[in-house]
Order: sequence, then C-alpha cells, then structure tokens
Amino acid sequence: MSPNPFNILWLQAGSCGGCTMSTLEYGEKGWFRELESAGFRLLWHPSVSEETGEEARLALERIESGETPLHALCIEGAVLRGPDGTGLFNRLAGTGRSMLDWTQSLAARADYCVAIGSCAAFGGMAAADPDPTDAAGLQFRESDAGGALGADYRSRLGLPVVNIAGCAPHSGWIMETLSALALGALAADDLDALGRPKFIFGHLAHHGCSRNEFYEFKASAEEPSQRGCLMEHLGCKATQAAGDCNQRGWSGSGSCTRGGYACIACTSPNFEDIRDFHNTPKIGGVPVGLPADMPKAWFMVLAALSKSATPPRVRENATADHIVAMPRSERKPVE
Amino acid sequence: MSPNPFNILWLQAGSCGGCTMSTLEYGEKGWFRELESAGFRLLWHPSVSEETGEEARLALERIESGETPLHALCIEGAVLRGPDGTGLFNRLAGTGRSMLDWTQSLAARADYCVAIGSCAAFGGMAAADPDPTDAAGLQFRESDAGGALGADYRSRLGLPVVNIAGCAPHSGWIMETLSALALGALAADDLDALGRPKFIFGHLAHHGCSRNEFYEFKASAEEPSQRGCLMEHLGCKATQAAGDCNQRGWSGSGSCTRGGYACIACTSPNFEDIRDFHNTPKIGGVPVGLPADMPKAWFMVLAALSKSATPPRVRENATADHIVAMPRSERKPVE
Amino acid sequence: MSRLLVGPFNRVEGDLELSLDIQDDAVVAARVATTLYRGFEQILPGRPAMDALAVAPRICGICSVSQSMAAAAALRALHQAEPAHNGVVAANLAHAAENLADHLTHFYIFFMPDFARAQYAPAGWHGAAERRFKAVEGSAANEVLPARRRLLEIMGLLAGKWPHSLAFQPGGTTCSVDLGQKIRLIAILRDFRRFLEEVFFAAPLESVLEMGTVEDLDSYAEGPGAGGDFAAFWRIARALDLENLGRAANVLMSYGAYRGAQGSLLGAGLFDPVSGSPEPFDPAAIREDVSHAFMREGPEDPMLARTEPDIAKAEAYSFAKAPRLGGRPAEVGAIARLAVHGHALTRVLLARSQGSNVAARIVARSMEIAIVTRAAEEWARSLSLDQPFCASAPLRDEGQGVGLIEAARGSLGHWMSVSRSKIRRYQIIAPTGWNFSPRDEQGVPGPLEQALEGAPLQGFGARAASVQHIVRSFDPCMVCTAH
Amino acid sequence: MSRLLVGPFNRVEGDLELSLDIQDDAVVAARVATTLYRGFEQILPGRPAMDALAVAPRICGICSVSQSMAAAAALRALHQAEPAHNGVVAANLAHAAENLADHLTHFYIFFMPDFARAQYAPAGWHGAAERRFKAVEGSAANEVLPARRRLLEIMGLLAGKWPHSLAFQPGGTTCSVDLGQKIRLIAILRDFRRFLEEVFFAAPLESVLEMGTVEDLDSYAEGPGAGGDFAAFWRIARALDLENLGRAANVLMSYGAYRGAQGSLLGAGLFDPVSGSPEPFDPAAIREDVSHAFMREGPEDPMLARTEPDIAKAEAYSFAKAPRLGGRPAEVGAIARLAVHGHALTRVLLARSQGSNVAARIVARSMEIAIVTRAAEEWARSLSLDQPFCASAPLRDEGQGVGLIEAARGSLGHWMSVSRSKIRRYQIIAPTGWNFSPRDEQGVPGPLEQALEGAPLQGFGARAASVQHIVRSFDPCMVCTAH
Repeated sequence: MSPNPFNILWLQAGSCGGCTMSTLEYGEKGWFRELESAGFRLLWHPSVSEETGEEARLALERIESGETPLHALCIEGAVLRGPDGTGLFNRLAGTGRSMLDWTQSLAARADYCVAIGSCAAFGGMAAADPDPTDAAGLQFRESDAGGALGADYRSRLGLPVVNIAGCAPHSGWIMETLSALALGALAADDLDALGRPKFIFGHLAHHGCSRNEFYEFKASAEEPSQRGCLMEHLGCKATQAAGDCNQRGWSGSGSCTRGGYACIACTSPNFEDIRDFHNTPKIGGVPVGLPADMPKAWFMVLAALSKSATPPRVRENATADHIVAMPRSERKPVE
Repeated sequence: MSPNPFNILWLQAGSCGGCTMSTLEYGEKGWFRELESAGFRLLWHPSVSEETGEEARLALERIESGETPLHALCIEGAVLRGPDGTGLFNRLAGTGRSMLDWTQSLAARADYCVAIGSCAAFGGMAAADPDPTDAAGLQFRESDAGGALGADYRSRLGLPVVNIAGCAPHSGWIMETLSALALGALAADDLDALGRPKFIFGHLAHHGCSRNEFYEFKASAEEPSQRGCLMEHLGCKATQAAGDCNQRGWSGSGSCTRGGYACIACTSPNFEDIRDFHNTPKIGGVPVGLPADMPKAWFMVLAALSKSATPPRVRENATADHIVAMPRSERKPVE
Repeated sequence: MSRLLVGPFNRVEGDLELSLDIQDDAVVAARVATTLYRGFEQILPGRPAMDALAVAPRICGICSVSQSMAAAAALRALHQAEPAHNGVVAANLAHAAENLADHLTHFYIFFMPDFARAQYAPAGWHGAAERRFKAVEGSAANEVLPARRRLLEIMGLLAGKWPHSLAFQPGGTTCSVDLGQKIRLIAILRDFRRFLEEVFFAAPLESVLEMGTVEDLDSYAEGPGAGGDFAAFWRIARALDLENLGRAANVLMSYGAYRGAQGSLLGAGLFDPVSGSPEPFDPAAIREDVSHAFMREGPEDPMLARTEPDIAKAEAYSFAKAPRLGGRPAEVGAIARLAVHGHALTRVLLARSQGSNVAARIVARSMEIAIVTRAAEEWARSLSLDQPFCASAPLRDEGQGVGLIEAARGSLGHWMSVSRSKIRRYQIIAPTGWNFSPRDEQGVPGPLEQALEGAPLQGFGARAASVQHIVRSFDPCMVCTAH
Repeated sequence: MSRLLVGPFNRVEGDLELSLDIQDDAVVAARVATTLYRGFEQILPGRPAMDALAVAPRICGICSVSQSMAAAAALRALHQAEPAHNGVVAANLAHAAENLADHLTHFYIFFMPDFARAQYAPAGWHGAAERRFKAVEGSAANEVLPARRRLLEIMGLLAGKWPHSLAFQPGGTTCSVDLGQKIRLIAILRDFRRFLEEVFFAAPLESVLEMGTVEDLDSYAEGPGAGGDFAAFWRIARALDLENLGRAANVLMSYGAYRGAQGSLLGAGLFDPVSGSPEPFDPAAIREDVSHAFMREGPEDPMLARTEPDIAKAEAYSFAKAPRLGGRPAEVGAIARLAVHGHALTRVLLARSQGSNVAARIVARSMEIAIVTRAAEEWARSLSLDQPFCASAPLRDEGQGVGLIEAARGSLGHWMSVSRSKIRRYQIIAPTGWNFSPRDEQGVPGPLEQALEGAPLQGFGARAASVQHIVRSFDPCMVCTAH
C-alpha cells in the first residue's frame, strides 16, 4: 500500500450491482491487487469489504465527518428520489437514511465525485418511463443537467461529476478514469458536455466494429446471428453512441456487435427509453437514427449507391451466420 | 499430460524466430501449461526444449524412423533451396543435412503438416526479390503451388499443408489451428485456395478497424500518427488482406492499424515485394489496390461522394493525432 | 428480549436489513428486509414484448444472464418458438459461466472472509484463514479474480459482453460461433478446470464428484485435497459444526437447470429434506403474498399480478413479496437442485441435519461447480458449427409466456402477458425472493427467517459471526428480490 | 586431440553449430558457426529507403523492435530528422518492453533449464532447480510466461503488434497515446515490477539496485531475497564457481541505450575489463572481416560493403562476418552496457576475474532488468499527451545514414546508403555478430570462441553443461548474426 493512498468510497444506490461485477474483471492479478499496487485504498465497498453493519456505519461516519479524507466518491446506481422526494425507495440499511441523503452529504466531502454507470450518470434503466421511483443521475436526469447533486455541484477539486456512462461500463473505463483522477490527469476540459471523459466517449461505438465492411455497403443482417451490419434492420445505434466500445475487449474479446446484437447506446442518456430495441425505426425506408453528424440526404444517396456497389461476397455473407463467400485469393503480387 | 498426446514437432527453417515469439504469448498461464492441458506433447522445439545436440538428433531420428509418431509437423520459416538446389543456405546444425532435406523427410511422416507464418507458407520475407536463397514455402512459392514439398504433397491424414499465414501470425491463429487439427475439426474444405484456415482468413484485415468511420468518408491520415484512415495515403492494404487481424487483440489490445500504421498484407503471398510500404500507389488519384472484390468505378464514385459528405468532426480528427472534435452530444432522447 | 437492527449487511448483492429479536444471547425471531425498490415490474408493461430482453437483465448485474434466459424463455413460450440447438447449447454455456462465476464470487468474496474475522482469532485455523480469505487482502482473491475473469471470457465469445447482453433470444443466441471461437471456449474451460483442480478443490473433478459421504469429504479434506480452498472450508465447517448452524427444513425446489435437447442437466422437482423424498412439482401452485410487503394488494397469481408500491403500508417491512408454493415457503438454490437431482452427498448432508444448513448449502454449491464445469466442457465440444445458432419464428402479438429457469441462487420465474405486441403485465419471482421472503399472511417466516432462529450470538450481538454465516450461506441477492 | 561437432545447439535464437577441439577433457579451441543465411543485405538494396522499416525488423523476431529502431535511426540520420519527444519516449518504452521480455525469456527459458540437467543430479540444489527451471516442465515458466505476455501488452499499446511493427519512424512513433492508454501502460509496468519484486528478485527493485559488491549479492541471496529466482541463480553460480567459467577479456562496447532528450540512460563507450578503465569509442573504427565467412571479399567498411555469399569458400566456416573495432574483437551486451555505465557491481565482477564470465553476464542482465524497469516507469509517466508523437521531416533521396543502437544482446548497427531514394547498400552488424564472431584474418577468435577455450568437459563431451552455460550466457541470437 502506497504511503499516500487515494481513498475511494464506493456506494451502491439504485443499482443492479452490474457495474461492480464488471469492475471485478479488472486487473491482471485481480482487482484488489490492482487497487493496492495502484495506490488506491478502498475505504468501503458493499460487495467486497469485510466491515458490515455497525463497523460499516462507523466507517461512513468518519468519512462524513471529514476525519477520513475522501478522494473519490463512487456512486453506482441511480439515486432514487421518490416517493415524493423522500428517497425512501432506497434506504441505506441499518442507517435509517436514504441514499439520496447519504450521497448529497458525502459528495460535499469528496475531492472527486464519480458516477459509475449510466444509472448513476443519467438515471439509467431505473429512470425508464414511467420512472416509478423518480430516479436520477448524480448530476443529470437523462440528458438534463441537475440530478441528485444539482447542475452546479463541483467536487472539492472543482470538477463536476465525472460520468462513467455505460450499462454496464467496461471495467477499463472505470479503472482508467479513477487512475487518471488519482494522477491528477483529468481536468474539466477532458470531459464532454455530459461529463464523460473524452478519451473514452470521444469515440463512437461504431468505431472498430467488425461488421464495418457490411456497413460500408449497407449489406445488412436481417435476422439475429447473421453477419451483416445491424444498423439497417436490427436496431444498431453504434453510429450515434459515444464510447470506444468496439475498440476494447469486453469479457475477453467481446462487444455488443461482435456478440451479434445491436448497440443500444447504453452510454447515452435515455437509452432506456428506446422502444423496440431490436428493430431499426425507419421513415420511408431510411433509418431514423442516422450516424452522428451525418446529413440525412447524403446518407440516403450514399446508402443507395453503395448498395448497388456491393460485391457478391459481401452481399452473401451479410445474411449468413458464418462466412460463405471468401475474398478472392491474392494470387497476384500485391502492390 | 493426457494419455494420448498429440505429438508436435516444431522446427525452424529460414525463420526469424518471430512466429515462436508470438506463440509464447499464448495461454492464460503460459504456453507450456496450455500445451500440457490441451493434450499436446512437444516432441522438440528449438527454442524451448531441454534436449540439445545429440539428444535432439536422436529425437529427430526416432521421428524420422517412425518410432515416435508425429501428429503435426510445424515448420517455421521459409525453406531455403539455394544455392543451386542444395539447401546449404540452411543446414540443421550438427546433422550435416539441410533443412530442405529434413523437411521433406519428416513431412512424409506427419499426420498433418503445418506452415507456421508466411515464410513457411509462401516464402515470406526471405523470398523477397531478388530471392538470394531460393526461398520457398512448404507448398507454395509466393502464390504458386509447389514449394518445398510440391503441389501434390498431402500429409498422412490427407490434408495439404495447413498455412498459418502472417508475419508474425497471431498466437491465437497458431494455437487455434493446431487445436482444431488435434480435435480433427479441420478438413480440406476448411482451407482457402492458399491452404489457409477459412475461419481466420475468410475475414479481411479491414474488418474491425477502429478507423472505419474515417474510411467511410475517405477522411484520411496524411502523416503517421494521425487518426484518419490509412488507405488513401499511407499504404493500408487491409481491404485486400486476408485475416481477422483487427478482430483480435495483438499483444494485448494492439493491431497494425490501431498501432497507427498500414496493414501491409503480411498474410498474403508476395507481401514482401511491396515497394514503398508507407505510401499508397495511386492512379488518377485512385488507390491502385482497391478493397477486395470492389469494382473500381464504384469505389471512385462512392469515394468522391462520401468525401463531400464528410462531417467536420470526422474531417478534423482525420489529420489530428488525438481527438479534437467530439460527436455532438446525445441531448435528445435517442430514437 | 431486545431487538437489533443489522445493516448495512454487506458482501451480499443489494440492500439487506435484518431485524433480530434477541434473547439469551441467541436469536429468537428474525425479519429480513430489502431496502431498495426500482420498479421493473412497472417499467416493463407498455413496451414491445421483445424489449424485455433489454430491460430484464438489468434487474441484476450478478445474475444478468439468468434474467435474460428467463425473459427469453417467457418470450419463447409466448411465440411458441423452437430454438436452434446450437443456440441452446451456447446459451447454457454462457449461463454456466455466469453461474460458476457467481458461485466462486460467493465462496471467496462474500462468504469465506467471515472466517477471517477477529472474532475467530483464538481458533487454530484462524491465521491461515485470515491470510487466505481476509476480505480484499487475503491471497485467495488474487487467484480467484483472475480465474473468474478468464472464465467470463466465455461471455465475450458467446454473449458479447457481461453483464447485460442481448445475445439470448427466443430462437437461440445472436452470436454464431466459428471454429476459432469454439477452440477458445474449450481452452477457457480447460483453464477453469485447472483452477478448480489446483486451487479450489486441489483434486481432480472426477474424484470430487465421487464423494458420496461425509467420510469421503473428511478424508479428501485431510488428505489429497488438503491444499484446496474447499477443503479448508470443510475443515472449518467441521471445527465450527456448521452442519448445525442455520438449519431450515422447507421443501427444496428446482425448476430444472440447463435445459437442452436431452432434457435438463439438473432436473426440475421438489425434495423434502425431512422425509428425504422427492415430491411432485406444479408451477401453477406458485403465488405471491404481499401481506408484509410495501405493495398494494392484488391478484396473487403471478400471471395476473401487478406491482404497485405503497411505502406507507403498516404491516410491511420489506419491498419484497413473499412467494409461496401451494402456500408453503420453499428453499431454492444449488442445494435444492442437487437434492432434486439426487446428488448423494447433498442428500446425505440434508439427512444428517434433517434440513438444509450452512455447511450443506456451501457443499452443494461447490459440488455443483464440479458438475457444471464438466458439463460445460461437453457442451463446448458439441457445438456443430455448420448448424444455425438462432431460429427465427413468427412473432405473436397476443398471449402469455412463463419463463422458469434456474439462476445461480435458485428458481427464477418471469410471467409475461402481451397484448397488441406490448407487454401488459410482467412479474418476476427471484430465488432470493423465495429464500429471503418476509412473513406471509399466516405469519410463516421465510427460509432465512427460520434459519436465523436460534442462532447463537456468543456475545457479539449484531456482529456475531453466526448471523453472518447463516445469511451469506444462502448467497442472497436483494436486487433480484425486490427489483 | 579430437574434434567435436555440437548441434543442433538449441535454446538460443537461430541455428548455432560449434566445433570444439578437445584435449585432456577440455576445450582447447572452438569455432562457432551460424548455419542459416537468408540474405537481408541482398534484399534491401533496390528498395525505397523507408521500406527498411518493413524489412529490417523481420531479420529477427526476438529483437524486432531493435532492428526497427536501428533502421529508423539510420533513416533519421539520412533524413536529418528531429524526432518528436513523445515519440522518442514511446519508442524507448516499447524497446524496453522487448528488451525486458528478452532478458526474462533468456533467463527462464534459455539459460536456467541447463541447471536442471541430469548431469547435476548429485548436487544438493538440483532437485529444487529441476522443479523450478526444468525446460517446459518447471514451475517458473508458468509464472514468467504470463508475466512476459502482460509486459508485452505494452507493444499492443505502443507498437500495434509484436514482433514486426511499423510503429517506429524517423520522426517518432505512429501511435499517439491517449489518456486511457497511458494509464494502461502504467498499470502494465506496475504488474511487471510486481513480478520482479515477488518472483524474479523477491526484493524491492530499489534494494536490488543498491547491491554493489559480491558480499551484497551473497547476503541478498541467502537472506531476504532467498526465494527469488535470481537468488537461486546466484547460489548455483557460487556453487559451480561460474565466475571462473567462460572468461573473455575483450574490450566491452556499448553504443548507448535508450537515447532521449537528456542523453542515454546507459551511455556509449568502451570499457577494458583488464585495466578496469573506460576507453574512447570511435564507431568509425568498425570493420567487418570476411576471411572465415562464406562471403566474397570486398570493402570492410560497413558503409561500403556489400554481401555476396560464396558457399564454396575454403577457409570459411560460418555465414557470419567477423566485426572488429580497430582490429580487435569486442564483447557486447548488458554486461558491456553496465560496465560502460559504471555500474558498481558489474565492474566489481569484471575486476574479480579480469574479464567477463558466465556469472557476470547473467548478473549484469538481471541488474539491467531492474534499471530499465525503473526508467520505464518514469517514461510512461512523462508522456505529455497534448504533444505530438511523430514529427514529419522532408525526405532526402541521396545520402547515407548509420543507426547505432543497443539491442537486448548488445550493440546493433545499420549502415545504409541511399541514392535516388533507393537503398544502394545496407549492412547490418548485430550484437551476436560481435560476440559469436568467427576468427578474423589474423586468426583472432571471437569472444565466444575465446570464452570456450579451456572449458572443462568433466567427461560429458559435447553434452557438458559448461559448454551450454558458456554459450547461453551470451544469450546468442544467430538469426541476427548472419541475417
């Protein structure tokens, strides 16, 4: 343990626990080892710490009182403000206080405040229509600034809430962001308009998708398990979704689109209110959700043209569930 | 060690040793552990086996005589046939015999014969013009069938040489192919026209490149280290190169194009005779090497159109070395 | 008599609060509450039926695949779809990966660290237990977390990501596996077996599965497998007599785990630990009682029920409803699956204490690890790559579907009604809903509430290790329970 | 006197054949041959100058980055380019990763397994050595190979792939690092330090670097670090007196390693192990003698030389040319770098035997691991992400460039002449070219040939462990040597 550890308190609010599960995949020798050698000290985490009941309450009180310095407050899960602003849909067991209350109180003590996952960032699935619990993110409610801590909240070192969006987020997103904070390498300018670290969310999920050639020709899968691009028919939103998702291995080598299913933009506010996740909404045959920053007319023309240009190999493979047509072999010297 | 191990003999001919280096990255607990638990027995490998000198010679003789069964003969490196067909550019030390001779003799004993890397498959870098050593692959010389064993060679179980192309090939390519052979899961029909396993080489290296959006708009990097697509100016041949390269993590999370440089089609015969690897040859402003199976005219028209459609974000990022323009934030519910 | 409020009760999934009535340094009555309610059963209605596949997994991050499998099963029932064989196998493999990871996480991260507590400092085994199992700091975590990470690479291959994948479909899985991926699957399972055989059991799985008696367990734990973490557990269990801690004698229930073309790996059914005999199982007898839940009253049949919170309800002490089978509580989980399956050692342990107990629950979970790992190896090999992974079926826009599956912690059911292709009602009864059920209208406590009765506190009050062991022996997941 | 032909000599890179003259159970003269010639110096001419970046790394798969760095350095000299600072740092990091991996691979996979040979069965330490270091089967490999794999993840981040990356350019590197990647780099190096401190040294790097005397080594190896693999080596080295095996007294040479804005981490120069003093180093004095190589005679200055094989040459016995510095052989490698750098322990070891020897070579390599790991940690932290990684420079189409760098095994030089932007001549002198040089025209043997003279065979003939230790102590790479 380093002499000046970076103290982390991790609490779960209206969470499914999935962000923690994802995080536990981090580290060559396991997350604990990683925390230790990176100089992090986990003040308390509900899933892994020994302290329970009273011991845990005392630990929290010491933090709340300022006795234990709090470098990063990590909140996993939406903050449930209902019913009627009481926060009672989510009490911290044994303390008689709502997580809304705890969160607001502890956030004031934190050098940095980090929202782990889309729930903590924007409300996430808990905030899905009809939002039965008045769920919010720490500083956003869907894409509106505000949330549980308010738009003006700044942590003690002057940063807004750092939103590690994703449901669940990649363990690397979480740990790299925390490490960057610990190194003092993440400034307000390194966050996008939704408080997400640019180094992750400056990418689109579409970047690095292995179905890219199908996309180029708009050669599309028509049924799940087919190889084609999932955008045209099967609901893929990766051309609009922020995140370097397809540039990382998930649980080894996975990713949503590599797994054969659509990106549902889980890093975006409001993803939970997508209807018909598996189908692409179209108007006049043109998908409604177009690639980020792409003029519609261009898309239409390009899509039409590239469809006509589709090589048979690509067309055939698009609707097959394994490779049926091979690229022509390179029998001539490559120049 | 399993009771019926799958015996592998691995020899290096005109090799740089890189294929072995790559292979040593394989396995959660290391390659040796992996071999053992997968039921492989390494009869001998020049880089790792204890037996040296005479002990090694005896081991080879036992295999040659048929006393030790040989399930897979793995040859790494090109077979050097020069000078004048003598093979003397590559003797197996201590044996007074050329590797050409050893390879031919042992291949006759092997259930399967596997070319590890592009050198062993097609000749590779050793065969580069002016081919000073008359280098050949086991069953191909560049893209012509023949090579050191001849076009008609079949291993004892009836397969042609299995070519694990790549320079160096991904460790997964090597071990998955060997495992597939050991499982009896690789038939002649699972190989492409160049003897390469289709499950790897039915893909193009371009599939899964993280620069795909730049490619779509032909927003191109102009200098090394920039983020744009490398095809237009910097020599990327991934749209023609076989291999699932960009769908695997290399040395962790790498790949050629993720590393910022062009795919040079190292899995293809003749890649070694590319001139000016770092530049894209163009005619009339159109790259000469077009995506596999793509009609040139289509490419030109699409390229021209998509260039005009390029969103500013993509255009600006293409020639920057880090993200300078962010996607517009998803402030409205995504539909 | 005094009453203790215990919380936050951690190293469980989700928010758990206990209320214990104490007399003579022992528990005389217990009430278990979940203090978080998110409203999934309110969110699902009104959405397109297939959207359950995106929403349901997010009920719980630790048994996300189970939720997906239950939703897919419900949709499959709705659409009367015939899944592709490969898809079934692939889904079972992914599900097995999740369940195995859960079991490991439970054993190493949630359960064993309690033996490293200072309360046990006097015990001879404590030093070793502390070095190995202490929360966050013990050496075991540095082996199990990498092993878990490696095991979950199955998810990357078959499910795209974990938790919360959309790969599980009524017709199979979205991810068709190629030869390389198949090889990788096999390799991952090889590594996992290796972990089990070197670290967890320190014995070949085959010999683990041969154990049929407590004597077998003893001689394994003192003999060849002595270096294994499971052996360490068993020795401590013997030392602390955990066979006589946390006893409950409810009927044990399983919906049947890992269904395939040849039926389930572990069949569906009931087993009575007191009589030691199986019983017939009728899912139609399942009801949910809301007498002590912060929920409005309504139909108890999950196919008809809705969920409307009522925070002000007087008798209520939990956001969880109380599931009942033919009016009785039931205990679910690995112990129930193995008992129903007829696993000898499990039945022996149940017979010895005439019910389930802390030790038996852990042993059953461990034995299931061995059984499922072996099965998964077979499944991976059996994938036939030229066959489809997903069958398409015409969607129905009206109807009902029930999805009954076995999650890591036990029986999970999704009940779904659809009209005009939108969900009208959706009810979820989770394993911990059964085990950590509050009292019902009859005042019958749930299995955990029963198991805590009589727990000795040895002067440690709310911090007493016995309470920790009993609660965690069920591997509770409160986010599943109340969702 | 009898003559032994030893081969295939494995656990080295590439094809190595020894011819030993034996008298009285000892080696009286040795000749070392590389039996593979691929013709890189014939392939490079005629290609565009920048193509050296694609061709050169493929000379060798174990020091591929070194070859790239040398080619990039030669091109940098040709184009008179000024590289971007980040690019220099990133390239040094990748190069460090390769070199560290090489050192580890050498220690665990190539060198230590010889102590597990049956010849040593009588020794007290043999059992432990066999369990730990036996080729393929020993336990160490299962720790070092994963550690190596993890370390090489640096390549995935900075070089795209390994071996054979095109990331290394005259202007810097092609891969600009973002914040997440920087964090990952730091984490990888943390894991590597951990491996060193727990497994290889079993001691903090800082304390390892404080060792300055043989007494320090002894007390480390018997004391706190006793569990480390390096300590095990040192104890064996003491038992077998490896300080007096494989002695050679040539001048030690380094071109300077890890050049940066503040000069090199380990400086360039010469060190005479006999006088114990540094000497001035003039690269212009480098020549290659082909008297015993299967090569046609021609200019000896590498800037003017061409390479044309002549398999029929009578006096020739190797495909390798004999590099000479001012007419003398030189020894290169970690031992030379540290000696030139002034590393105290290395100089002490050199002084004790008035030359390099088996033990000193291994110790120096191990100490370099510690030095470079620490430096790499700094470098990773020093990357400034808002600065460029690659500077562009106008290309020159005429001229010459020399790239002198330090590879894992020692001094590597590329000499390139370009006209009309095509390569006209390209000469490569590799580290093992120096160490495993054949005799020159004067009949002076190369460093290995000298080191083998006098090696005791103890009746084991060609299988004698002494020969194995001496040869492998240099960590030879024959594919680099003859290319």
